[in-house]
Amino acid sequence: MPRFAVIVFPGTNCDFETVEAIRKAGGKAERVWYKGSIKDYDGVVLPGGFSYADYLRAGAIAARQRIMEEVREFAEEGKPVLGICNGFQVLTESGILPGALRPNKIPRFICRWVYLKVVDTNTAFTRLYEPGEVIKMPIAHAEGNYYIDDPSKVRIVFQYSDEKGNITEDTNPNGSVLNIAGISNEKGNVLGMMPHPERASDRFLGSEDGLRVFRSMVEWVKR
Amino acid sequence: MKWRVRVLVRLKEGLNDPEGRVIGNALRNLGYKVEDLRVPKCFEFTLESERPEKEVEEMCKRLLANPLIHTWEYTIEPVK
Amino acid sequence: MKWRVRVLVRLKEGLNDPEGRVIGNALRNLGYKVEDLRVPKCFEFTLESERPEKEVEEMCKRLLANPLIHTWEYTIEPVK
Amino acid sequence: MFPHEEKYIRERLGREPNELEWAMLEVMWSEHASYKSSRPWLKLLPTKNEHVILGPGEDAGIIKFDDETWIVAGIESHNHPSAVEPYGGAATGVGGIVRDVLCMGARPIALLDPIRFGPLENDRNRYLFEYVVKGIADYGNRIGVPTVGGETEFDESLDNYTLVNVACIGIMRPEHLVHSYVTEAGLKLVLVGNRTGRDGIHGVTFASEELSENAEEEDRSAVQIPDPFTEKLLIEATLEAVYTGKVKALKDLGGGGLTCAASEMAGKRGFGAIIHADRVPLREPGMNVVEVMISESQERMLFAVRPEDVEILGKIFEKYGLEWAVVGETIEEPRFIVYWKGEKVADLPIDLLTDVPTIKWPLKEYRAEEEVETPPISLEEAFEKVWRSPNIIAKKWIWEQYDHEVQGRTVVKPGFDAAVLKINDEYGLAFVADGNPRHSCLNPYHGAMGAVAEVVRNLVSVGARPMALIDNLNFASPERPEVYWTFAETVRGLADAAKAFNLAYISGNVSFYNEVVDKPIKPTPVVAGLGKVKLEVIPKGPRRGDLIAIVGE
Ligand SMILES: Nc1ncnc2c1ncn2[C@@H]1O[C@H](COP(=O)(O)OP(=O)(O)O)[C@@H](O)[C@H]1O
Repeated sequence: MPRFAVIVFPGTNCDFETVEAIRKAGGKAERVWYKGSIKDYDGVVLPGGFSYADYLRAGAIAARQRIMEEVREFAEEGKPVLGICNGFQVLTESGILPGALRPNKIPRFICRWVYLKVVDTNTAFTRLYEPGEVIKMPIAHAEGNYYIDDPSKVRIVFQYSDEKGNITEDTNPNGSVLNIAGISNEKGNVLGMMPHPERASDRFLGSEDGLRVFRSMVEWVKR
Repeated sequence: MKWRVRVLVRLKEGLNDPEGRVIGNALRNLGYKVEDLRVPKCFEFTLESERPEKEVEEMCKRLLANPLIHTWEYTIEPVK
Repeated sequence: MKWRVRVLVRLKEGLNDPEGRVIGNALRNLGYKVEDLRVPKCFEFTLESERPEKEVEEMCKRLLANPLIHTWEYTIEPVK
Repeated sequence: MFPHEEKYIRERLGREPNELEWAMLEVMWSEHASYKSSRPWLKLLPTKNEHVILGPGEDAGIIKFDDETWIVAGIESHNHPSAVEPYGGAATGVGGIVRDVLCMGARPIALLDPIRFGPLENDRNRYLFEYVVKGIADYGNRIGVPTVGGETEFDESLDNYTLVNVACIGIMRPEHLVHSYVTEAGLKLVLVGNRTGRDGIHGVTFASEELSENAEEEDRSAVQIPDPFTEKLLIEATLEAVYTGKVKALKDLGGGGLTCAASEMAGKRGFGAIIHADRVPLREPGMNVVEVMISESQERMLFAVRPEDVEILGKIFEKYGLEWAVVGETIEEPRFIVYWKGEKVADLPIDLLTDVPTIKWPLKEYRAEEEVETPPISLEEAFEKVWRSPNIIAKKWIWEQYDHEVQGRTVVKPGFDAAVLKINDEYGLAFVADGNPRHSCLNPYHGAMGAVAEVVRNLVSVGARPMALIDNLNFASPERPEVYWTFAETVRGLADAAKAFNLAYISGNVSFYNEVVDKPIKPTPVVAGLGKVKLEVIPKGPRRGDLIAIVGE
C-alpha cells in the first residue's frame, strides 16, 4: 500500500483529518514531525493549519525548515507532493510552486463552502475528476489571495466558480488572480490548493468531492 | 497642507511578544546572530492637516495603538 | 560588532494592500484626511556581525521579504 | 478581602502574614478563585445522572459518550479583561478554557462563544464587538479548535462593557484521565510553557471588582498578549505526555497563577507543596517573588510527576520547543512553603489557601414584572423592527471568521439550532449554548429555567438526546441584596429545570462584579448543553413545499 508522510510543523492543525482522508482513499499515511525525514515514503502532504502561527507571512518560516529540502527533492523526482491551504503557502514560499499567497481582499479570515471548477485533470491529484467538473469544498484562510505577475506561467488546476462553473468576480472569495484556487507544477506531481479536500471527504460533513484528490494521488503512486 | 507620516507602534517593554520571538528564532535558525527582535506595527500615509502633530497623536490614541499595551512614535514631513 | 537594525518591507508599487485600505478607511471615518495608507512590515533587532549590510540584505531575501511582491530598506547603526 | 476575613486569617496563623503570604491569600480568597459567595448556592445544582463520570470540582467535567469515549466540557468567562482589551481578553479567555479541558487528558475539539455587548450605535461597543470576535477567531483558528456556535446579543445595559463566555469540549479515552490533584508526596512539580512575566498581576482580584470609569487606562498588567502558537504546542505536548501514563496530576495556570495551581493540586487530598520560586523561568528581569507567585502569564501548565519520569516528559516538551523547569515538589505535610534563592519566604497551612470560608450576603427580593399595554404598532412596523434588530439578524459575519470546520468533525455547522460534531462513524455530539438575560431580569427563576429549556429544545431539534449541562453565571456585585437574590433564584431555576429533564451540571463558572461605573448588568446565566445524536437521523433542513406546523402550547 502506498505510504504518505503528512508533515507536521509547529502550528499545523489539519494533520489528523488529512491522515484519515488518505486512509479512506486507500493509502497509508503517517504524521511526521518536521524534524524527521520523509525519505521512506511514496508521497508527501503538507496539510493545513497555522505553521508558526502565520507570523511573518503564512508559510514563510515553515518553508525555510530543513525538511523542505527533502520535499524539494521529492518534487524533482516526480513523487506526489500535495500542499493544502497552509501547505500551499509553504510550497509557494519555498519556491517549489510559483507565485505568492497574499492577504484576502477583505483582510479577514474566512471559512465557507465554495464551488470549484476542475480545469486540469492531468495531474496526479485530479485524474479522477471529469474535465470542467464543478465540485464543493470549504475554504478557511486569511491569506489565500493568489498572486503571480504572469499567470500564463502557471498550470491552473482549480478555479473558484459558481454552482454551474461560471468564473466571475462574485465567485472569487479572496481576490486571487483569475480566481485561482489551486495550481500545479509543470510535471503535474506537485499540487497546491487553498480549499480543504480533507474536509470534504465524508458524507456527513457536507461533501465527498474532496476524497478524489486523495484517491487520485494513491492510484497515481500505484500505477 | 499635506504631510508624509510614518507611525511606529511598539508593544510596551516586558509584554509577551510571541511574534517577535518566533521570527527571531527563525533568523537564528538560518545562522544569524539576532537578538531582541521586535515587530512594531508601521503605518505610512499622506495626511492633509493644519495641525499634523496633534492629529497624528490623536489617531494613535484613538485607533492605531492601544495605550494600555503600546507606545508609539512618528515622523512627519511636508510633502514636496 | 553589534548593530541596531531596522528593516522595512513594503509591498511593491501597484499591488494593493487590503489591510492598509481598511485602516485608511477607518481613519477617514474618524474624520482625518488620510490618503494612501500602507502597512509595511517592520522589524527591529540587534545583530552581531562583521558584515551587517551583507547579512541584513540576505535576511531580507531569504526570509523577511518575498522578492516577488516586496521591496525593502533598512538602517543599521552601531550599538553604543 | 474583607476585614472579618483578615481577622480570621491572623487568628488561624497566630501571627501576621508577610507580604508574599498576604498576596497569595489575597488571590486565593478572591471571589474569582474561591467562589465564596456562590458555593453555598451551587450545591443546589444536580450533578449526577447516568452519563456523568466526573461532576464539578475539577478543571472540567466529564460524561461517558460510549465505552471508549468520554467527553469533557467546561465553560469560562473573561468579561473584565475583554472589556478593557477586547482582543487579548477574549483570546486569552479561549486559551484558558481550552487548557482546562486539556488538563483532564482530553483533546479539545470544539468551542462555543456566547458574547454580549452594548448597542452598536456606540463606537466603543462596536470596537469591543469587532475585537472580541477577532480575538476569538485568531486564537481559536491558530490552535486548531473549531468555534462551532455561540450566541451574540446586544443590550443597552451592557453599554461600554462586554460579557465574553467561552465553552469548550474535548474528547478522550477513559484510560487517559488525569486528575487535577495529587495523591502522593515526593512528586516533582514541573512548570511548562510560556515564561512568567508580570502579566495579569492582581488579575483575579481585578476580576472581582467593578470597573471604574477609566478602566481602559488603568493597570496594563491586567492585559495579556495572547500566544496561540505556544498554546497549540502545549496541547500537543501535553497530550503526548499524558499518553505516556506518567503524569500524576495536571493543572493549567489561570487566575491566581502558580499559587493557585500548586496549592490546589497539592492540597485537595491533604498533601502540601514546596515551591522554589526562583526556578521559574522569567520573561522580565528584576521580578520579585510576589510577582512570580501570583503572575497570571498565560499558556502555562503544571505537571506532577515521579522524579524518575521527569526526564522522559522533559524530552517531550523539548521536542515541541517548550521551556520547562522543575519548580517544586509535593510533600506529606499539608503546608504551602515557598523558597526564594534558598530562603524560606512563605509557610502557610495549605487549607488556608484552598478552603476559603463562604459568605452569605443579604438577599432582597425584587419584582420587575408589571402589567404593560401592548404598544399600538402595526404588524409591518413590528416586523421591520424585529427583523432588522442586530439581535435577530444572521451572525454569519461572526462565524465565517471562525474556522468552524477544522478537525473535520463539524456535521451541523453554525447557523442551525445546535452544532453537531462527528464522534465516530455512527454518532455525533450536539453542542449549544443559550441565555436570556431579559427574561432573567424580569424573573430570574423563570429566566434560568427558560435557558435550560431552550438548550434542551435546541438539542432535540437536531435530533439529539440531551446528556448534560454546563453553566456560566454572569452577575453584578453579590454585595447588592437584589443581585444576590437574583443569583439565588437563578441557581434554583437552573436546578429545578435540570431535574425536570433528568440532566446534571458537570461544570460551570461564576463571574460576579460585572458592573461599569456602578451600573449592574442584568442577571445573565448562560447554559450550554451536550447531547448524543445518531448521524443518520439529523434533520436535513426544510425543502420547498414542506408543511409547517406548531406543536405545543
Ligand atoms: N458569537 C457566535 N459565534 C458563533 N456562532 C454564533 C455566534 N452567535 C450566533 N451564532 C450562531 O448563529 C446561529 C443563530 O444564533 P442565534 O441568533 O443565537 O439563534 P437562535 O435565535 O436560534 O438561538 C446559531 O447557529 C449560532 O450558533
